[in-house]
Amino acid sequence: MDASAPASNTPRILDREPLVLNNRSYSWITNRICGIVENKQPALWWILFIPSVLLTGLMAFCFTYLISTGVGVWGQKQPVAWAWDITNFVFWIGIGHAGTLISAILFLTRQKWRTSVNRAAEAMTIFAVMCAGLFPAFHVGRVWMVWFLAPIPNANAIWQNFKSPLLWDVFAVSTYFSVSAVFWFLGLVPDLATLRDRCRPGLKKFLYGFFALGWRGGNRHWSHYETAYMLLAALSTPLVLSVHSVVSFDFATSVVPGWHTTIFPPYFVAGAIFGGFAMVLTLMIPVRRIYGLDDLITPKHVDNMAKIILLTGTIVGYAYCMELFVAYYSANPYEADAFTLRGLTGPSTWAYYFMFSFNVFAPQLFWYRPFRHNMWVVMFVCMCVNAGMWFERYVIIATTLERHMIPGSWGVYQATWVDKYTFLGTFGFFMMLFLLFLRFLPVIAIGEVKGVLPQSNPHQDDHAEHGIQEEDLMAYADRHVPKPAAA
Amino acid sequence: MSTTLKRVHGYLAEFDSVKDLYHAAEQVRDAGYQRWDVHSPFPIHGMDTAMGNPRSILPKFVFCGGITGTTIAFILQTITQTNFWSHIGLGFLQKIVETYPTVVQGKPTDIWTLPAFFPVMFELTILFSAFTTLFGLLALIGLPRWNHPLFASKNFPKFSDDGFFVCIEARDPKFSQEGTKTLLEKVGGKNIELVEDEL
Amino acid sequence: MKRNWIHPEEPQNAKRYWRSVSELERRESFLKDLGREFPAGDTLTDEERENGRRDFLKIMGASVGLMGLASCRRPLTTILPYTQHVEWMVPGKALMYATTMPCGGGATPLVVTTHEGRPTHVTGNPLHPLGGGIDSFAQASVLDLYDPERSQKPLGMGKDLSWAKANELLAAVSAEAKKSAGAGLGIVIGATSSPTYLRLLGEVKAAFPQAQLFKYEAAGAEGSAAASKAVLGAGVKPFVKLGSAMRILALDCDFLSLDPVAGEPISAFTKHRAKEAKTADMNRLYVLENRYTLTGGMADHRKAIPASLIPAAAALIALELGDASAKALADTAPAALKEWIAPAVRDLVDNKGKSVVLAGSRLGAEVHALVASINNALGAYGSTIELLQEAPAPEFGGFAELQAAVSGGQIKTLVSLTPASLYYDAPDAQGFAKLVSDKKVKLVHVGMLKNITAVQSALHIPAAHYLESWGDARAADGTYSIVQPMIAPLYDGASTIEVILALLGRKKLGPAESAAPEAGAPPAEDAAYTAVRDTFAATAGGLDETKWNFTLRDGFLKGSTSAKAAATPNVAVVAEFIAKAKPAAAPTDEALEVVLAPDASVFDGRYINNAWLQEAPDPVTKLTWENAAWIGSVTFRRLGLKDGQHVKISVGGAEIEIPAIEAPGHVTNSITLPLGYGQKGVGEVGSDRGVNAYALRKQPGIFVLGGAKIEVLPAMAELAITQEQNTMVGRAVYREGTLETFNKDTHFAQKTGMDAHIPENISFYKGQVGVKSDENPDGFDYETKHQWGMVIDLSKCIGCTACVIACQSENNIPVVGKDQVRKGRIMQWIRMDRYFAVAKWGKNEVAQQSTWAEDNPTPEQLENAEMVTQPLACQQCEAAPCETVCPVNATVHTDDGLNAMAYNRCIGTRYCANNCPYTARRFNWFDYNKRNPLIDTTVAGIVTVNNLYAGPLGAKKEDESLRLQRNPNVTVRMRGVIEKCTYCVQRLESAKILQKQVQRDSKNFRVPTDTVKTACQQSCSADAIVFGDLADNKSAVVKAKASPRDYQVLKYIGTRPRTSYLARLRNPNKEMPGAKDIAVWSNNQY
Amino acid sequence: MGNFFPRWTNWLPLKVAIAVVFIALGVSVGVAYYFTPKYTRVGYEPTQPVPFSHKIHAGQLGLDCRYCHSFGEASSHSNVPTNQTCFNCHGPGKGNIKSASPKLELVVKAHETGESIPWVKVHKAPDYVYFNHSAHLNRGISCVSCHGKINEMEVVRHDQPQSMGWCLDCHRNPEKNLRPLEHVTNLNFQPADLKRADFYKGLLDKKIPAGEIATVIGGASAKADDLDQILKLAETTYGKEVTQAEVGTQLKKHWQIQPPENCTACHR
Repeated sequence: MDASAPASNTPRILDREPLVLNNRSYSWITNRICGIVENKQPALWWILFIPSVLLTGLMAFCFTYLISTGVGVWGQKQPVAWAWDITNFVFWIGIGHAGTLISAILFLTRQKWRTSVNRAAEAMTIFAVMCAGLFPAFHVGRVWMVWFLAPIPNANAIWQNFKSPLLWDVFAVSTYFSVSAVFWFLGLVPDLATLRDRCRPGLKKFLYGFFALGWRGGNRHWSHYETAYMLLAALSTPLVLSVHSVVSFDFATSVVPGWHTTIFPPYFVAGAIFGGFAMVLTLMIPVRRIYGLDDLITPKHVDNMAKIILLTGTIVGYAYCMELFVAYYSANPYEADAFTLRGLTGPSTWAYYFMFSFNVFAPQLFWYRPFRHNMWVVMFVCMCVNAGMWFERYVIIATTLERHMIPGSWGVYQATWVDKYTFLGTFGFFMMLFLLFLRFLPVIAIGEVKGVLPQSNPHQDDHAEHGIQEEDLMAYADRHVPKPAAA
Repeated sequence: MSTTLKRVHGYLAEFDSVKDLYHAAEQVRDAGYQRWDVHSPFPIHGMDTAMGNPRSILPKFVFCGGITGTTIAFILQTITQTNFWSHIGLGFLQKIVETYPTVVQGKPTDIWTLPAFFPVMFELTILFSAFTTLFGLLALIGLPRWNHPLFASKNFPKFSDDGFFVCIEARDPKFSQEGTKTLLEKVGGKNIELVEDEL
Repeated sequence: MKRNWIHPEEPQNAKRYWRSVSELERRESFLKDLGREFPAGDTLTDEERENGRRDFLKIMGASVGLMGLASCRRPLTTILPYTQHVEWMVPGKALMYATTMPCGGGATPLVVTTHEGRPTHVTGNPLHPLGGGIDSFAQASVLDLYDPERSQKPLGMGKDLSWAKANELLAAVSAEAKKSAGAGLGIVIGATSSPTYLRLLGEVKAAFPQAQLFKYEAAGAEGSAAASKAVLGAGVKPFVKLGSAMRILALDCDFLSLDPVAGEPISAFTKHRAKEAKTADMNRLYVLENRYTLTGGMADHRKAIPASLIPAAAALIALELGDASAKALADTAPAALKEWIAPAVRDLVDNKGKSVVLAGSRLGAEVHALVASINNALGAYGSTIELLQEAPAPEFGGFAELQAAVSGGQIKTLVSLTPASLYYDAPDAQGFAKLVSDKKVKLVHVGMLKNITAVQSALHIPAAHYLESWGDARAADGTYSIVQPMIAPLYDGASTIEVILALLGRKKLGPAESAAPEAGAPPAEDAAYTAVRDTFAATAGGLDETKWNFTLRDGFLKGSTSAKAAATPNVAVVAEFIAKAKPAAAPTDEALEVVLAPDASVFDGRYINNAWLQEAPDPVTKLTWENAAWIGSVTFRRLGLKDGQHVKISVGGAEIEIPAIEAPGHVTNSITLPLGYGQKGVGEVGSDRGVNAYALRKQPGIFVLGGAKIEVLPAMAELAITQEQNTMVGRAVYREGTLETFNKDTHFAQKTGMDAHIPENISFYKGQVGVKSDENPDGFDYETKHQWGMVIDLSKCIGCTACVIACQSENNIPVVGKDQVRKGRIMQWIRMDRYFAVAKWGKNEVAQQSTWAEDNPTPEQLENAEMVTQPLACQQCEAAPCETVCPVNATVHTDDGLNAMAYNRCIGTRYCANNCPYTARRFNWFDYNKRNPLIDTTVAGIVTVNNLYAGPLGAKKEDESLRLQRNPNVTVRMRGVIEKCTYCVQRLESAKILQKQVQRDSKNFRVPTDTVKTACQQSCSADAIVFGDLADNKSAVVKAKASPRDYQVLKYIGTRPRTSYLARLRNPNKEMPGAKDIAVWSNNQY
Repeated sequence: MGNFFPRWTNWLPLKVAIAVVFIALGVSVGVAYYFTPKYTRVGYEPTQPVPFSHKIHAGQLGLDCRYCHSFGEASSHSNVPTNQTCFNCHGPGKGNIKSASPKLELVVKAHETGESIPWVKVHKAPDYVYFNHSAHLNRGISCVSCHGKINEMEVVRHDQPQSMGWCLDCHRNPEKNLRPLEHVTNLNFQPADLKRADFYKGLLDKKIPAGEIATVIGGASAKADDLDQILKLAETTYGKEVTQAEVGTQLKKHWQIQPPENCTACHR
């Protein structure tokens, strides 16, 4: 075999930490993941699910009250025309970003470890965007007129203002949602086929079968499929960056001191990824424990994500400081005031301190490896970050408006119970959707995980016992170019 | 076997490992078969070369889709917000969608206001591309197709768990009841099965 | 496939929904109440638009679903034309009438806008010699007319009586009086200048010689009357010529707003304060007062001194002018005061003949006497004060006499015609009420409100509003002005004149039994009408119909000013007054002083049920909907109080519990209590608002009470204050300079702060800003279009809230109620910002960049803070940040430079409100126009919430009468849309259209120069607001914009507002203490 | 185990796709027609309480619109006549025409009781729209442009969509509807009825230079010094008959008709 020759002179490469522990077999993975869907749910599932449903009901009630009575039931006032509504919107949209990041950017950068978390992360993205969408939709004064936002020909001969960042939002968010959904569904198809093939004829089989679209795992399908997947990843990457940039334009393109800053787009995107990863971990760590997926979601995964949180958290911290510096250096007293009032003399400085400590200081724990590997510490930090990111948006939106340009118009914002319960309700909605996802869909991308097993490599033992490296494989394939069959 | 009329779909052979499948594929390819496919629970690296598949043409579709999105966004915004089309002598376009003259913040109504339109142009580009990708893919691989002879096979369902299959279709010119079967045996195919299609 | 939809004869009570709209519009029941003045008809097509607009939500809200339906049936709406045509009536066009609002001893000349017989808006009468702007009370008076809770039926001890019964009782009274030649009959009237009224009272006196007449005003005092009678002689009335007074010293006299002096209008004063070129000729105002009044805010030199030291101050001035008799009293004044007064008096003397001293009307006789002698010494009489001879009038007793008469049992029947409410605001009111009942005195009360006096009187007669009744009045200069009705009494009320006539047995009160008169012509048999015509005949010398008609048209009789009096002041008597005066004692920490002052919203309590006034922020404290104890910063902080914290104030046995509010510029150890609040049962607007401060007053004519104790209570009240931030934190929002600065550099205002170094605009395109030209092709077209603009002169603006209310009445701005105001959702389009500025913030004091140091100046600084006020509405920016952010193009720019707001396009994202640097946009958080914000609702019997929060389960506001006030030319906004100032675009458009009507097929379509005015501009009595066409070089606004003082707020951010401000000038006197600190704070604002 | 899904399902996707396309088309077309004023308003023809016939009064008898709707040129609102107006002809002591007719019953009753006749509103602008009759009538826009040939209607019928787009259309190209002021209430007016000579003479009498008139007709290059030259020019440009374009453009130019396209023109 000439294969041995190159094998001998290929440089030995250090083993990598395996992505799936205790080298599990294909069927083990299938059983373990499909098992979650097929077996009875643990009691904990119900314990979480029922309150989530109740909270969803609460949300529905709050929105009904809002629409029937008027935006006044919220705490807004002059000059604070936006407060919790847009804060929550930006918060949820931000959460979503981690999902797309994991599934798209890590895919493009060949980060194989993503495979065991991307499915859940994408699901989270979609649910988060759903929660986010609720707020801009319902915060308007006349919800029943919201169709004015859609560019449809009309007898009034009047159209939208495409110069308005808010309209950009409409396009960005709806695009983001659709593309994420497509991406997610595409990823699901092979796994749905797996579920289809495992269950007995009946409603379940029909549904899984219907959505599996009759997937047969043929390689001619796989090759197109992978191209498509690659393309979507390539599309989502700039999309995810654009979405939060556009959201930040709502503020960056305004004239309000404290909003009118060029640093916003990168700062928002970093923040979004930051908060998003925190949320991913907040969800995945319990899931991993509850459903015994420790071999699939390994400490390595957590470790990697913790590092990303550390990185983005530091970027966010940098952004905060840069804001302050620019405010000082621009020598624009209004800008300077905006930040003095935020951090030192304003009525809502507490929010600023929460934001800073939660987002900048808490993640610094991750410099220390054992912390990254202690799930409790990780959970704690993630909780801080989740809260901190909400406060960041609150500080930017509400506390900035409280101190507008004309001192005579200043006023302090106070949230009402409707504000609070609506926000709480969206958490219930989010959890409910996520739990349903756990219940009915494979929480981990079965096919993709199998794909990263060592035995999934056709040239496994052409090399020494250790797994082959990506780059070798690239080179390897070429040496198998078919020679013209000698007649 | 019942007496219902059936059509032979092809031979289905199972393999133990990715490795076997891979080498089998190489040999079937070299044997010059065209209408055949390998079925596996996950995409196998290098299998395309092993089977000699051409590169997917999907990207070209997607490119067109993207361009369409950009154009639609550009036209939508410029027609309704600027006098660009009148300037280049296509004012009738603006007549089609009667537009109301709206000056906001003293911004110009000529083409120089274009930068404000980039976000929407970008988003629509992505949106259209994404949908082209989805539907293009489905078109290329002929899905959704819920009913397929292979589903009639007993052990085929393993493909979505840990089974690796090669299926050579009867439609293939080189297909022969004997030759193909022996080839599959030669390349190490196990429990080879003649897949038939009820009519 | 089109169809014809034939409306079938609708069966009754079928198709409720579809018919409801038309029913809403017909309102027969109500029309009957309104009577003939409201012929069913084209009124309604206007009404209908209006109502319809308010159902806009209902209809449009459902529209998505209904559109399909509407295509096969559509709401049946009807047009009800007049049956008889009405003279002058052009359906859809407003009719203007001139009339007069009787107020205090004078008259406010008005022009009233009526739409198909509904008075909707009042403005000053520019033709009238004393015409011009009007105060907020007059401006808001139109709402009182429609007040659904006005007293509507005669009452007997609180029970409804029929008009017949009421007439009967009244007849009994006059019969009784006839028998006894008036013995036992007492009549109390308020301050009045109505010749007819006085003449009729004279006739009463003649008919019933024994009858006694009294005059009583809640917040009035006899001091000035007594003094002027003694010094100037009876029937002589001073008329202050503010226009010719270049040096004015005001002793606790708020002559610019709440304590007007008989004299020239405010504009005469302000015209000397605005200078456009280097000059020395500017008037100067010195003010001594215990609290900030708007007059104090306008002062060049103001010193806060306890009100109890005012007599001493007056004496001091007299002494400086060489009146030795004042020495004893003068010596009681503190040294600091002497230092302040000496240079001031020197300045007055230097301007002999051009200077005047004014004293507050509620001050004691001694002060007025002293001031008379001072003015005499200053040669004011004949130069700055005209002495006018009044027509002879019957003698009136004061309240003291009334009390005596009642307790002496000389009164059997007391007829109260005064606007005051005896049982509420009289000194020791409860005591008086008890006295009346003990003595079995029959009280006949005439008033517009169902207040305590009304319900406790033997007979209460609902008073007619001045817009409903015939009458007359003499303006300050004696000009004979007509009060003519715009509309038949909505609730059959009777005017005071009519009541007198009834007493004289010449009229029956209540609804006219006889058939309605021919439309147009006033009812011939109306006794009040004839009475007024008689007076007119007497005044005009003969009843000349043409003259009468002209008088009605103009609202006054030309050349009917009173004759100059030949009187010469007799200063000898002054000494006696001084001798009577008791020496002043400055208040101390233990014994504080309490000053009772009329309130800017309810005056003495008579406007308690006027929602516009209640919601108009107090010009000084910015407090709405109630009153609070004003306490100076030093005292306030010494007591460790918080805004809204309750305090118990006890003086002379009486005590009240009232929330406290910090009042910068208020003197230490002095408390000011606004009067008029704390009334019961007057209606949902006024009931139980604030605390009744009259309770502290025990004897008449005294408004400064010494020796008060204050006790801090734990209880907190949530005050509805509209402005949280009292300082400008160094931002150059309001700019001012001294005359000296101005003379050095006339353009100082344009160089203040960042305006000095604005980088040039380097963007690639100009866009639609500035004037269209070859360089700037996209600019605004000044050739063929109007270009609207506004200038507000801060040198003139005194900060009264007249413009705010004018705007409210013109633009259908809803009232939101105390709760919403507290939540920061007040809707008024004009925000009257009031800032306190401390001299110490000037150069080389606290570093400007650090805002925090400025947020909390010391109490001492605050006590001497300057107060400045700045009206701020939409600035109509040419590059408006609000426009670009609206996703649905609901707010875009018009080619005449307006920042248009299309309510029906707005979906309410509120982004524009965020992005407006001036926070000039208001949002309809709730359905303020449909849901009554003043009541609470119990939802499903569980929770009780403010009606607004009950949403669809709440009570709908169905006050037909309030709807009648609405301006049919302005959309009534629904919930969920943004609204804001539009420069009264409805007026601009109709002006343009009128010009088209005139020109038809010819060419000139530019609205004649300065013919179109905005509501705020018309209402401004200081002429501070200039509005007009920037494209018309002759227009006043172009001249104003050319002023060197012209600056734009936040110019730095490049919004190019069309509204700009003229920096304020102050004219300090170098020799005065602290002169160098004045306006210094403005020097390095940023 | 056999196939779970039957064979026919394989064609389902295609069928669904095609169906969706058609449904979408249908809906959008339907909405575009049935949900717009073109359908919801035009043709509205309610029965009026009094069977007043515009056809007889305005058409046969040739009463001028302004005889009854007297304030259209003075006010935003073109009023419905008062009862007195009817009685000018039908009233006792006046013409007393057809005073016995049962059709007049309500009118007589109204006169006695003073209760107005509840006419049904046909043309109802939305509540937030401020249309002004005087602005149009005084500037050469005829009643017929918005209300149609009332003089031929037995019962008044909603003739034009009166949607915002429809308004704007005219505000953009007013020349389509402009006519000399004396013909504003002449519902049968045709440009062809105009005598070209009189028309241009009218303009010249208004001190409008012949040159300007000429340029409007024939573009910047065109010249004319007197009526005859103008007439020649016009005839060559527009042909024998006077056309609407001819009248419209002239009036637009010389009356400076610049219809506002601002929101504030109609919404306040």
